[in-house]
Amino acid sequence: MKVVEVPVIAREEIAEGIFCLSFASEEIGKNIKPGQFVNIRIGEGLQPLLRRPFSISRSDGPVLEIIFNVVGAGTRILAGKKKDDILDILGPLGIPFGVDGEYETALIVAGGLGVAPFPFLTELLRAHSWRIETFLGARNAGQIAERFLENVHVATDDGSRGFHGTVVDLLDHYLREHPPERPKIFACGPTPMLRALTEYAIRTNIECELSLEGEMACGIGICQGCPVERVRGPKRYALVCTEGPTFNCRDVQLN
Amino acid sequence: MKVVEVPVIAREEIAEGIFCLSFASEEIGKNIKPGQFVNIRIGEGLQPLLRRPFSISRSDGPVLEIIFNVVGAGTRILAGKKKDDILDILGPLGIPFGVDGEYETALIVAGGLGVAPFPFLTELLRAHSWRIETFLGARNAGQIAERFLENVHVATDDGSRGFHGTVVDLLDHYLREHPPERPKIFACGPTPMLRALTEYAIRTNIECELSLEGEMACGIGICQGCPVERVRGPKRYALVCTEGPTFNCRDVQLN
Amino acid sequence: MKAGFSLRGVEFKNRVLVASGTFGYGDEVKDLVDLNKLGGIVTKSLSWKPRDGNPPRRIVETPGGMLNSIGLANIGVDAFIEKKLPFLRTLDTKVLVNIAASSVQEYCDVLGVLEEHEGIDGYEINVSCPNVKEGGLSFGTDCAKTAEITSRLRAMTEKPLIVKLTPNVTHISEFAEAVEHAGADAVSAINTVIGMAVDHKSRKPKLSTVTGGLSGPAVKPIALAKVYEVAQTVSIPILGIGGIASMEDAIEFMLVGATAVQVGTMNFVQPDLGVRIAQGLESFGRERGLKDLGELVGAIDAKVELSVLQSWL
Amino acid sequence: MKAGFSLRGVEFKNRVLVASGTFGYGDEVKDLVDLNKLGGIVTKSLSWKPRDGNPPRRIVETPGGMLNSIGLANIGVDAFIEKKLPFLRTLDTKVLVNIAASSVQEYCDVLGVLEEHEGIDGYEINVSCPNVKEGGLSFGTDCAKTAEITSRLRAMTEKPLIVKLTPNVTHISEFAEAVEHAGADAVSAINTVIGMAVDHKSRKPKLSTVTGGLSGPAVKPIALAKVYEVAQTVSIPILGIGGIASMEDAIEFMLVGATAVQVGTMNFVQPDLGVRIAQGLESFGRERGLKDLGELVGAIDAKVELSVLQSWL
Ligand SMILES: Cc1cc2nc3c(=O)[nH]c(=O)nc-3n(C[C@H](O)[C@H](O)[C@H](O)COP(=O)(O)OP(=O)(O)OC[C@H]3O[C@@H](n4cnc5c(N)ncnc54)[C@H](O)[C@@H]3O)c2cc1C
Ligand SMILES: Cc1cc2nc3c(=O)[nH]c(=O)nc-3n(C[C@H](O)[C@H](O)[C@H](O)COP(=O)(O)OP(=O)(O)OC[C@H]3O[C@@H](n4cnc5c(N)ncnc54)[C@H](O)[C@@H]3O)c2cc1C
Ligand SMILES: Cc1cc2nc3c(=O)[nH]c(=O)nc-3n(C[C@H](O)[C@H](O)[C@H](O)COP(=O)(O)O)c2cc1C
Ligand SMILES: Cc1cc2nc3c(=O)[nH]c(=O)nc-3n(C[C@H](O)[C@H](O)[C@H](O)COP(=O)(O)O)c2cc1C
Ligand code: FES
Ligand code: FES
Repeated sequence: MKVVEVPVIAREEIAEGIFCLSFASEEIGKNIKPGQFVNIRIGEGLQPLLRRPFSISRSDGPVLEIIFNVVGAGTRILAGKKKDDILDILGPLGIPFGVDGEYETALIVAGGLGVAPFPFLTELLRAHSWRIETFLGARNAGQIAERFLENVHVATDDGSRGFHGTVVDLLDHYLREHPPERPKIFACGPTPMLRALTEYAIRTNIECELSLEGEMACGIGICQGCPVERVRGPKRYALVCTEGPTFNCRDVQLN
Repeated sequence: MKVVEVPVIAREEIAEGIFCLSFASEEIGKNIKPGQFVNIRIGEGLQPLLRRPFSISRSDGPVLEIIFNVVGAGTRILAGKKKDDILDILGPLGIPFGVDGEYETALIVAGGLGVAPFPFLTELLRAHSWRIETFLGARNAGQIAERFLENVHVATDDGSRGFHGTVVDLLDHYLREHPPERPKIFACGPTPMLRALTEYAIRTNIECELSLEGEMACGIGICQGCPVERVRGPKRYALVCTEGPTFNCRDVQLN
Repeated sequence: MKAGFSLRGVEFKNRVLVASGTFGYGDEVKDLVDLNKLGGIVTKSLSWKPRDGNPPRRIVETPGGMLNSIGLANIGVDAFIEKKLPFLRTLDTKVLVNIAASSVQEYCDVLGVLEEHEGIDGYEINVSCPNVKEGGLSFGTDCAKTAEITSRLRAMTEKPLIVKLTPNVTHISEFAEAVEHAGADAVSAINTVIGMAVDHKSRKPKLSTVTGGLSGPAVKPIALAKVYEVAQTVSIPILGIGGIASMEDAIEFMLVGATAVQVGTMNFVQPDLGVRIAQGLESFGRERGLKDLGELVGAIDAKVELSVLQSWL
Repeated sequence: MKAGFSLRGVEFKNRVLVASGTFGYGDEVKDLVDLNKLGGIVTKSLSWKPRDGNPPRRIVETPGGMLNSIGLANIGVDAFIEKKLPFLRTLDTKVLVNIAASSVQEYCDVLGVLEEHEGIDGYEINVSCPNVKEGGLSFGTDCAKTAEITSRLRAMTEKPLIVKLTPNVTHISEFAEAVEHAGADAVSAINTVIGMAVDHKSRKPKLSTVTGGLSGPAVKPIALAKVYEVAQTVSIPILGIGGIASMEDAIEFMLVGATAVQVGTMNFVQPDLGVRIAQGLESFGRERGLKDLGELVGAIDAKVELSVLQSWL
């Protein structure tokens, strides 16, 4: 865990309204694992005041990438960053995806910008010789960011590409026809999607790890601002920033 | 008085740390007179929250120029504006310099960025066939912005150029050797300079008009935030934004 | 869709007013703003005699807000009637005159004179003024005095009487209740929050009066909490004020219980903001299929009874 | 140059501490911050039993600040002693344990347990807690209760006892006076300001508890005014808190009367800010030729007696 100030290497719009920023940090690059995130201070001023968390989307030695869309003031400013602008980055943070255990097939399920952490995870899974099937949901065809993913299946809300419906339904359809070998689901996306997926995973008895997003003030466990309700365990809440953002879907209660 | 949103035409660094921004507005350009100012909203956000006032430094039809140096957050952001960035400008505001009356010689006295309104004034005075002598004070030679001025005499605090001392002393020296014909002083600069100049003008019985600067919230007379103490008249305070920024030096008390 | 609201029979065409002290007497900005599109104009506070106001410096920008210490500089009630009211009378919007005073009697005197003139639609009473008899302590932090002012003025007028509450008290709802009982038709909340700024170089306070009043977006969360607290307590309408900078902000105030809102500090940045918000609300209401913007008032969906007013932070 | 200060015989190496609830128990950030360079660490508030805290959402960013409604989530005093204190003991900085409770007895119980353990340099008492016996009204807005807690705890410890005041009262100086008389060694000010945020789309409060506590740069002007008010009234030291984001901010608090400062919200943005400010103050003092940074305390040059606490805004 370090704070680094590093220049933007490149900024790219990789799909409709979806931006990719890359930067380099030896310290963060050598330690970070798929599923972990960084907390970025966007500008010195008051707006935004707090850092903003982003998953690392790809990692190539010291070179790291994030992808995001504009949802508020912070991401708007971030989208306007240019090569050589300085970013103040705190990371790596959080618990990475679990890739140990007797699994063979990775079922990656992403809704919208939930796709962010999966190029990085895909690389790792490939190195461990998993079979990978990737299910992407988006509002429409323009918003599919499928770079660096494997065996991509698409669902869109408006049917403009692939399956017309939710990504969880798509997954269900696919698995009915292609029963997976020792599967594990890795998922990230909007809460309603994660809730539906959790139900599905429990019903079909598939292991499933979620990466959660939620407001954070610090990202490092000092504010207690990012609770998620636990289903089991001694404490009522876990902190998304230090005990997550990745959680076994059976451990958390999404409200 | 209008609010316009117009693009930056050009940004230039005209002296050490002194920037010039130009933009065009028919509405403001056709009405504005030397000594008047505009109130600029620097960015949509919270920082800065309030508009910032700037004198118009030159006017060529619709094309207007301001010059400024970086003193805080607002001017820092302004200095970073580029061609085609949009400025939100409210103007023209305030009372212009008075150029009527039986005068022949203009003695322009400026300290630091107080030089801002004088290129515009110089043009008008020239059109009215005044003789113009300009006295510029600055910390050092690098900070003299003498563009578009006439008969420039320089004083620097460090003696790196021209007279070594204050601009008021320089004026005094000059006038002792060159007694002026029907003179009027036009001045703008830091308060201590304006105070010294007021004393001098009263002592030597020269007409003198000051352009004052001070914190403003609105620039249009609705906040009552910009008082300057009056020496005479029924009210104790005048508003710099609507009753100034130009004042007869005999009317105001600078604290 | 119904955009307006009424107060003691006076109809306001929409729910966006401009706040006292942030819009002069209206005439200063007539070239910039279509005044007839405002729900109403609240004048700068008027006192019996003209007031010079405080020495400079009166204004300091702070993070997300500003401090002011204007000292209620105003032209006094007579000059208002002579020089400002004739213009205000020509407008097709409601005019609320804000009154400030340093004794109960002065409040009555000012209102008494105003009552004799046409063109005033109601009064807003600024109680954040020093009570000279009590060593300068603010009326607005003294519940009994606030109620006394209200009932004295209530007896004098049939026009809408609005009392403007200060947030600088432990329980603002006590004050709201007191003025409701004393006959106020509405309360407005909030006035500025006491604050201070220091120049670390000169070691002097930035404001000539040491402390001043904080306003602007920085205080919006405080104002929302105060309006919410008041709305839980009284049934008279609330005019919500504090940091409003957008239509969304106005909706937030209505949801927590404000019948209408007043735009303050942000007028300095965008003098026509009130008009834009009023227009925005109108489109919003139509798009959402509302019959009356009043459906938003108090419509917050706050099931949780737990409020940190009574809980662990 | 002397950078530190002392409180009841405990020497703090410099005047910059980190505020309760904004720095965990210190160990969370040991890789990011050289903890030994802080003047002191104030722990997250501890209660008798562990507390889960409030449901999400607990955090909202606001203009220039943030709202929180953490609900004093903490591990409880026993787990603190077992799991956190051993690490804190290894540090070369002062450790102040902040105590929160819902009854006078609980304050005493927590302090009583802590008194039996080494490595605690003093206590900060968070009185912004709901008094369950009084329907949940905050102790911190009840002057008599605040004094009672202070004197009860005073009788139990010879260590520095600091009472942390809430700004959500009409006259904070009354509370400062009361705790001074009850034996507190210092006060800290301010805790968070009550505020609220609303999601205009869902019509719900953003925080699960409806209202929450406002902090960050937005509240700095309020905090400076409160510290100034307290400094005019009591002679015990004040720890100034509220929106501190730079060395200049720290100096401003000292000028208005704070003996030392605590960095809060801005730790979330820059965890080593406290260390940087401490170092900045040291260079500042040396460059200015000060013999003791204490020369800044209360050194504001406020000749004007007029304060809007007692004047027209
Ligand atoms: C561990 C983690 C990893 C993340 N990774 C990515 C990523 O790789 N790519 C990406 O685009 N986004 C990611 N997010 C979400 C991202 O942090 C938010 O979109 C961002 O903070 C919004 O900032 P803003 O200033 O633009 O919007 P704001 O103005 O702060 O908020 C705009 C809207 O977004 C919501 N929002 C704000 N912060 C969050 C948040 N942390 N999580 C969810 N919603 C939020 C607000 O409630 C509001 O409705 C991640 C969040 C977390 C917690
Ligand atoms: C009528 C008028 C015309 C002006 N014309 C020019 C001009 O042509 N060129 C130019 O460079 N500047 C001019 N100024 C000053 C300019 O407005 C300020 O420098 C600017 O507002 C500072 O903004 P900031 O955000 O960068 O600094 P801030 O962070 O707001 O302040 C930095 C420092 O500057 C001081 N300051 C802030 N506002 C003013 C102000 N209005 N006047 C004086 N000091 C201030 C502050 O007290 C502080 O010490 C003019 C001011 C007025 C009132
Ligand atoms: C410069 C200034 C002057 C003000 N003058 C008055 C006044 O004369 N009377 C009054 O009742 N309120 C006055 N106020 C308070 C505002 O009407 C309003 O209640 C407060 O600023 C909060 O709203 P805002 O955050 O939108 O500005 C003034 C506020 C400012 C900023
Ligand atoms: C997330 C958060 C949690 C806090 N928790 C506590 C707490 O447990 N006990 C306490 O006394 N103060 C707590 N505070 C208040 C701070 O210690 C501080 O008094 C306040 O935030 C003002 O300072 P700031 O503006 O620098 O943050 C908390 C503040 C925040 C933002
Ligand atoms: S974001 Fe601060 S504890 Fe998780
Ligand atoms: S700046 Fe508002 S009245 Fe002059």
